[in-house]
Amino acid sequence: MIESSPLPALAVAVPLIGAALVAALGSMPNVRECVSIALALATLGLVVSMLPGTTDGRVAEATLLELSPGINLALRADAAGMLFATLASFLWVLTTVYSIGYMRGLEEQKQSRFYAAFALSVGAALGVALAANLLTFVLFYELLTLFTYPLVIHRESDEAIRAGRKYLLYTLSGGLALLGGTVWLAQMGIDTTFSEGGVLGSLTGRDGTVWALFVLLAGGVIVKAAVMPLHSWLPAAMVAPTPVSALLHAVAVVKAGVFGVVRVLIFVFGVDLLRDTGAWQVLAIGAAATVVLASLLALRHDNLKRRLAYSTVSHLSYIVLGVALLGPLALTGALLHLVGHGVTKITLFFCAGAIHVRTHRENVSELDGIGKQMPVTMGAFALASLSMAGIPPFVLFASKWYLGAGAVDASAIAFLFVYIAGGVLSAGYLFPIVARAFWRSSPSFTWSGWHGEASLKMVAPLLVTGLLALVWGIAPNLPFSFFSLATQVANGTGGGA
Amino acid sequence: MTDRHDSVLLHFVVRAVMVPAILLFGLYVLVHGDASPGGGFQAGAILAGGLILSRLSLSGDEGRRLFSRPRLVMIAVLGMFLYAGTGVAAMLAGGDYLDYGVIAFESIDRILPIGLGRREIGIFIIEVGVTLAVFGTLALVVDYLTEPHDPEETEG
Amino acid sequence: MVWELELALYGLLVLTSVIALWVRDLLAAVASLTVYSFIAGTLMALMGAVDVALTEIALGAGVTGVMLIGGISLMRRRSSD
Amino acid sequence: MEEVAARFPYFMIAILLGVGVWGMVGKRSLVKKLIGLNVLQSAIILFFINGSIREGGTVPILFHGEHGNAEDFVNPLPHVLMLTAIVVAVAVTAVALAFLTRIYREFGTVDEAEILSEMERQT
Amino acid sequence: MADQLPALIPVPLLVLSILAPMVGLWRQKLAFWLAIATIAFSTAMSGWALAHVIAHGPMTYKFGGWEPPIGIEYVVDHVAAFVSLIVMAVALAVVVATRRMAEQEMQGRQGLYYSLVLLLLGGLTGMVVTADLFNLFVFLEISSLAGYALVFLGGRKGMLAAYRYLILGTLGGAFYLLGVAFLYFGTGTLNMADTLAILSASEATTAISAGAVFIFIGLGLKMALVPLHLWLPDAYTFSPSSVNTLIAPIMTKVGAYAMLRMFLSVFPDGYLVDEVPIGQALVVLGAIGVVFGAAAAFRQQDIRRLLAYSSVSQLAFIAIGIGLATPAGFVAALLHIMNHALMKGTLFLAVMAVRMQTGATEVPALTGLGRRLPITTAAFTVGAIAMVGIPPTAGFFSKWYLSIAALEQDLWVILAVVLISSLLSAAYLFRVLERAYLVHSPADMDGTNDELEGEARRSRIPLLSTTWEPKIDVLLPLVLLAASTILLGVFNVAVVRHVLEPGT
Amino acid sequence: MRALGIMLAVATTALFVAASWDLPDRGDPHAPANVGVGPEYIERTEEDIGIENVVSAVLADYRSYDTLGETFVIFTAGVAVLFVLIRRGRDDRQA
Repeated sequence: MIESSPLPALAVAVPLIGAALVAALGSMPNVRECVSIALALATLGLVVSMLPGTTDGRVAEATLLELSPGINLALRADAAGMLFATLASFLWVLTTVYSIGYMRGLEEQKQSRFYAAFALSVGAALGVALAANLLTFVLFYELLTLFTYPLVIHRESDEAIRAGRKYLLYTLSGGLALLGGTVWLAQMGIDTTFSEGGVLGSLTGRDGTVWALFVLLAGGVIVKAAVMPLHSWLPAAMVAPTPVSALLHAVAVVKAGVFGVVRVLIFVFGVDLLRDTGAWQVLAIGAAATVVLASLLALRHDNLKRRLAYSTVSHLSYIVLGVALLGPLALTGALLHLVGHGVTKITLFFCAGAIHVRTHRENVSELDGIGKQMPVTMGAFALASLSMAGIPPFVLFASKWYLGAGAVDASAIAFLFVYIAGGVLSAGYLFPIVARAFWRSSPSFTWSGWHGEASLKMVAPLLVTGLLALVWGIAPNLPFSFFSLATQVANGTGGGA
Repeated sequence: MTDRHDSVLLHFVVRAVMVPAILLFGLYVLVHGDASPGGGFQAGAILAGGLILSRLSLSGDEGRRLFSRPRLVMIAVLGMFLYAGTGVAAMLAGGDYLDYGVIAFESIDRILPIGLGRREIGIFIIEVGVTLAVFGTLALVVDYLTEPHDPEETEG
Repeated sequence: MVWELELALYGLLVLTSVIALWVRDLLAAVASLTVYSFIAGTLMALMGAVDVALTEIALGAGVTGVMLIGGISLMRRRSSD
Repeated sequence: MEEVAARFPYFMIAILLGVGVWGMVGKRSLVKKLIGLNVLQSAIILFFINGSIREGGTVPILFHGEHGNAEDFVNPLPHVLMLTAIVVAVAVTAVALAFLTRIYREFGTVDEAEILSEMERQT
Repeated sequence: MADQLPALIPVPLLVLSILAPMVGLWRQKLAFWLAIATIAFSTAMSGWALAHVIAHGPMTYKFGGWEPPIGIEYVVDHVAAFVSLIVMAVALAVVVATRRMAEQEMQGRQGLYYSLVLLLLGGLTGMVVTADLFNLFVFLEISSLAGYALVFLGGRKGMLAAYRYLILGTLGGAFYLLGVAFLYFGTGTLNMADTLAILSASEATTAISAGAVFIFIGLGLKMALVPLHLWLPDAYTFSPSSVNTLIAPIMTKVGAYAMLRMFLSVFPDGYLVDEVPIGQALVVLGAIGVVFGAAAAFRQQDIRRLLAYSSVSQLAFIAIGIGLATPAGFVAALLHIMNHALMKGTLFLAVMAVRMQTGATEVPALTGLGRRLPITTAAFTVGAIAMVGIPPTAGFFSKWYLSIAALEQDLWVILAVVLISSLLSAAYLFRVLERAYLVHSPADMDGTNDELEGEARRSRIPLLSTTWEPKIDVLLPLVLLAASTILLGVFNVAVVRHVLEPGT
Repeated sequence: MRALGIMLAVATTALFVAASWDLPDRGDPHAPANVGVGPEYIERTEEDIGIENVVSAVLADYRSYDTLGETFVIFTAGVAVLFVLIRRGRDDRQA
């Protein structure tokens, strides 16, 4: 049941408009940061206020204006969208608190631009989450690219500029491919309002057209989802400040890409159509290869943030693979993984940032014994590592369970082994860090002076997210009913399995 | 051009015969444009030609004083206004732009009874306007084009 | 109208136009262009367009010629091509 | 022969058009470009006037008070248009010459290639 | 007064242009106020005409009271009112904003300058509203002559650029006239509606098709369609700043509009595609031009030249829309005429403001601009983003409509061209933005950007350490133009539904 | 440049020859131009306007707006020439 409501529009508008306020308050850092937190909380409140309705099946929708004759700018709080929107707005609150500590700790330049772009990015991400049709989705998807660009190049070094160019090249190309597909659908007169069974039923039997559309649309979204070989912008973008990496990798950009895969595959093409044409297999194989290859690459990197970046590439493909399997179990797993990976990976990045602020170290090999210096931070890191490896009862165990079950369900046992291999490799590239931190002290190197924990503003968020990785593993419905939402989406769409 | 010695014959021929003849011809072309070939453009061009001829061939010509540059600008502007203004007058009189039929030209005919219709008077007025505009503009243009260049003066 | 005469005039037109573009002496070129315009005016008069002929001769040959001569009188007379 | 008699002006005009375009594009001297432009304009004017002819028609000037009979006169409309076109040609020539005067004062030449090399030298 | 509306758009501009030199003779500064009042009046009339047309349908106007085809007719339909409003509104903003720049550049000749500006605009609006093929030529020549003269005063290089512009522009005018000759000999009329009726009723002949080809070449030169664009980059780069800011957004658009008129109301439906392949030529040349212009823009160091090549690319978009010869294509072309006028107006105005404040025109000299002129740079950014076509700016929707129109005819190549050109535009515009926002001025560089710093030093333009935003008379039009690129993007459906669809 | 000029010249000539092949014969009384609006001017001038020279009648009345435009072309040229050639300082008064 769809009911008209201004809430979805407000949820997107508050951060977008608030960004101007943040930028205007540049001369008063304290007020600016209070406003940032207030914005984040207000947005979270708006999103959460729509949750009960969505779980009850009363979907709020806001139609704003016509973008093109017959196609509206419309926002809708359906289950899948709410899942992503809640995650994004919730993590935004934590990231904002963390950013304040981080940016002040490092005395970074141009902080107003940073907070403003941050707010804009979250607004665009919420737009992506709540978009009710493909054109609205494309609009926010492109805006997300644009708004995150200043964050990627925040350092303004040559390396950052090069990374920014690469980032723009990849994501704009993806956006354009998506636009190409959208235009085509609009020209054929197909209403692209997302619907649970897909909207391309009329194309059944026209395999060539479906394949071409699949290449354009899925190709467009998997760029942001960093499926190999379209992933290389993501490690490059690691030059950005750590809160940005946290946002990019856990919340906004890559999740928008993955979420786009859900939207395109399930809500545009529809399960039945993809199964008929077999287009899902290509994507599934590509994603499976990415899971393994990216994990192997992560093993080789000494730079902590790069290692995490490749880990992200790998885990995003878990989700893409889960969606591509087209079954309700796999889809539930994919959506849970989207949430679980968000909260887990953001913990890891928060930790990396905290370490950087306190010690200015970025390489894994330099972290011997740091666990004694920063026990809380490294404790959270350990929790998140356990979650990444899929150890029960952490959240990513639950999602992998469903993903694996989905693979079995789709009679594609090979992919089950991919998931298992991915888990083992995750353990392989994360556990050594934990081990170094706690059980090893470097003989050739002594810590000069007591570093201690980072400021409370940084430690509190990472502790919260680290613990959430555990809590959501046990009770995924607390407090945002993620599990209900995921199953609601899966049951609504994959029912034909 | 100031140091040129005018021959008496040239002086006489140009000033007493050619220039008046050309100017007269120009006026004839203008006035008889309704019945014979010619009209404003030709008349303006011929008049300008006469002026230019006298300027090119004679030094210290009074034509230069009579038709100084500001005056030529004035003449051109006056001609343009005569034409465009007739159109506006038609608009004010309630017709379409340049619709002479609606302007009450009868009063002109009463002062100067030559038995012309409204449209004929309108045509004549705009032909005069064209003549003035073309004459002023062309004379001015040629005047500027033939102006010798002082090397000391630098252009910005 | 005698078409042979017309043909001859057209021939002269082509000739003068080519000369105007060919000769390196700019004054000669301008003179040739003036002749060209004059012949064109004559042709127009032959075809019954006396108004146009008068204009072409007054403006096209006369004024243009005077302006061109005025303009090039300030320049080097020889053209490079 | 008849065919040629009826058609040859068009061929001649075609040649004149070609000469004009050649002058405008192919000549390096800016003055020659202007001359080419005038040739081109005159050729177009001649073309229009050629189209105004009517077999047995004469100059479109009536006798006083006569009702004009269309068969007796050539078509006056192209004449009117071409009066305008001639004026346009003269106007363009005037502006072009003003440009040339300034260009010559600035560069001391009106040859396109020389001006370009002069500009290269200066910068 | 409503029945006089069509004439009230161009005629005041022309009539008061006569007055401007005289006023300038008396008081230089008054010429500006005369010009601005006249332009504002014509803009208001265009707006009123558009409202009137939307409410009551197209208007016709008979000059001298003579019925067409005996007399000359003006027709103000949706499209004409729309384009004339765009032209006049952009011109109004630009003329206000360039006042002080013009004072500087046109010292001692402001009266003549504003007279030429009024003549230019009068010629352009006359071309827009006329329904007579020959009248179009006359107004084309008025606007062109004014344009040549305005371009000329941009210094040494501007002289040759203006002369070449004059030669090629006149060649274009001559070819158009030749085309009109063939049309007239084939139909016996000069009125557009009449021509359309006669051509619809009769068979196609070689003469008329050849006339169409001549008109195509002539107008192609005017709208700078590749490969007839040769005059454009120099004319835009080397003309005075106040002039290129004015002509870049509007002049070529009117050429494109005239081309569109041929498709809409001179030749019968499908004639220019089926009988003579002009539509196809426009599409092919447009596709080449889009890519060529963008690629050439990428290599430019001078920002005005960069924008000039980007104009070549964007005009090619309009050409594609026209060449598709379908209502959807026309809508896309017209929308892009509007959008491009606004975007280019914003960009050139921002560049002018930068030049006014810092003297910089080369890309390396723009280093650190975002800090020194934040509002100007922000406006430039908006224009650039619109040019790339990121939603919801206006530029995105032109691409959207054009792609849909192209796909209607299964022209996949065009879709690819549209998408690739977006990427190329992003490449050359973000190059500028990067420079403007990211790299600090050499004074506070910490040595991490040796390469960039050296480049900035090599461009001999002094980098001022303290510069500030231009005054409000420049900023306000700039911000308004930039805001309108976003607003008209968001509300494009209103434009399309009420103005463009009824008009095509 | 030179080769381009010759090529374009030949192309123009060829295009024009091809195009004019199809034109009505010169002076053909039934050609569209000779049955269209052209003759109408001759028929109407005496009644409408009452002057003898039909060309003048068309120029100054039926199509007077064209003629206005044409006068503006000349005017534009004049303004343009002044704009380009006026000297700063000496001729300041003239603009």
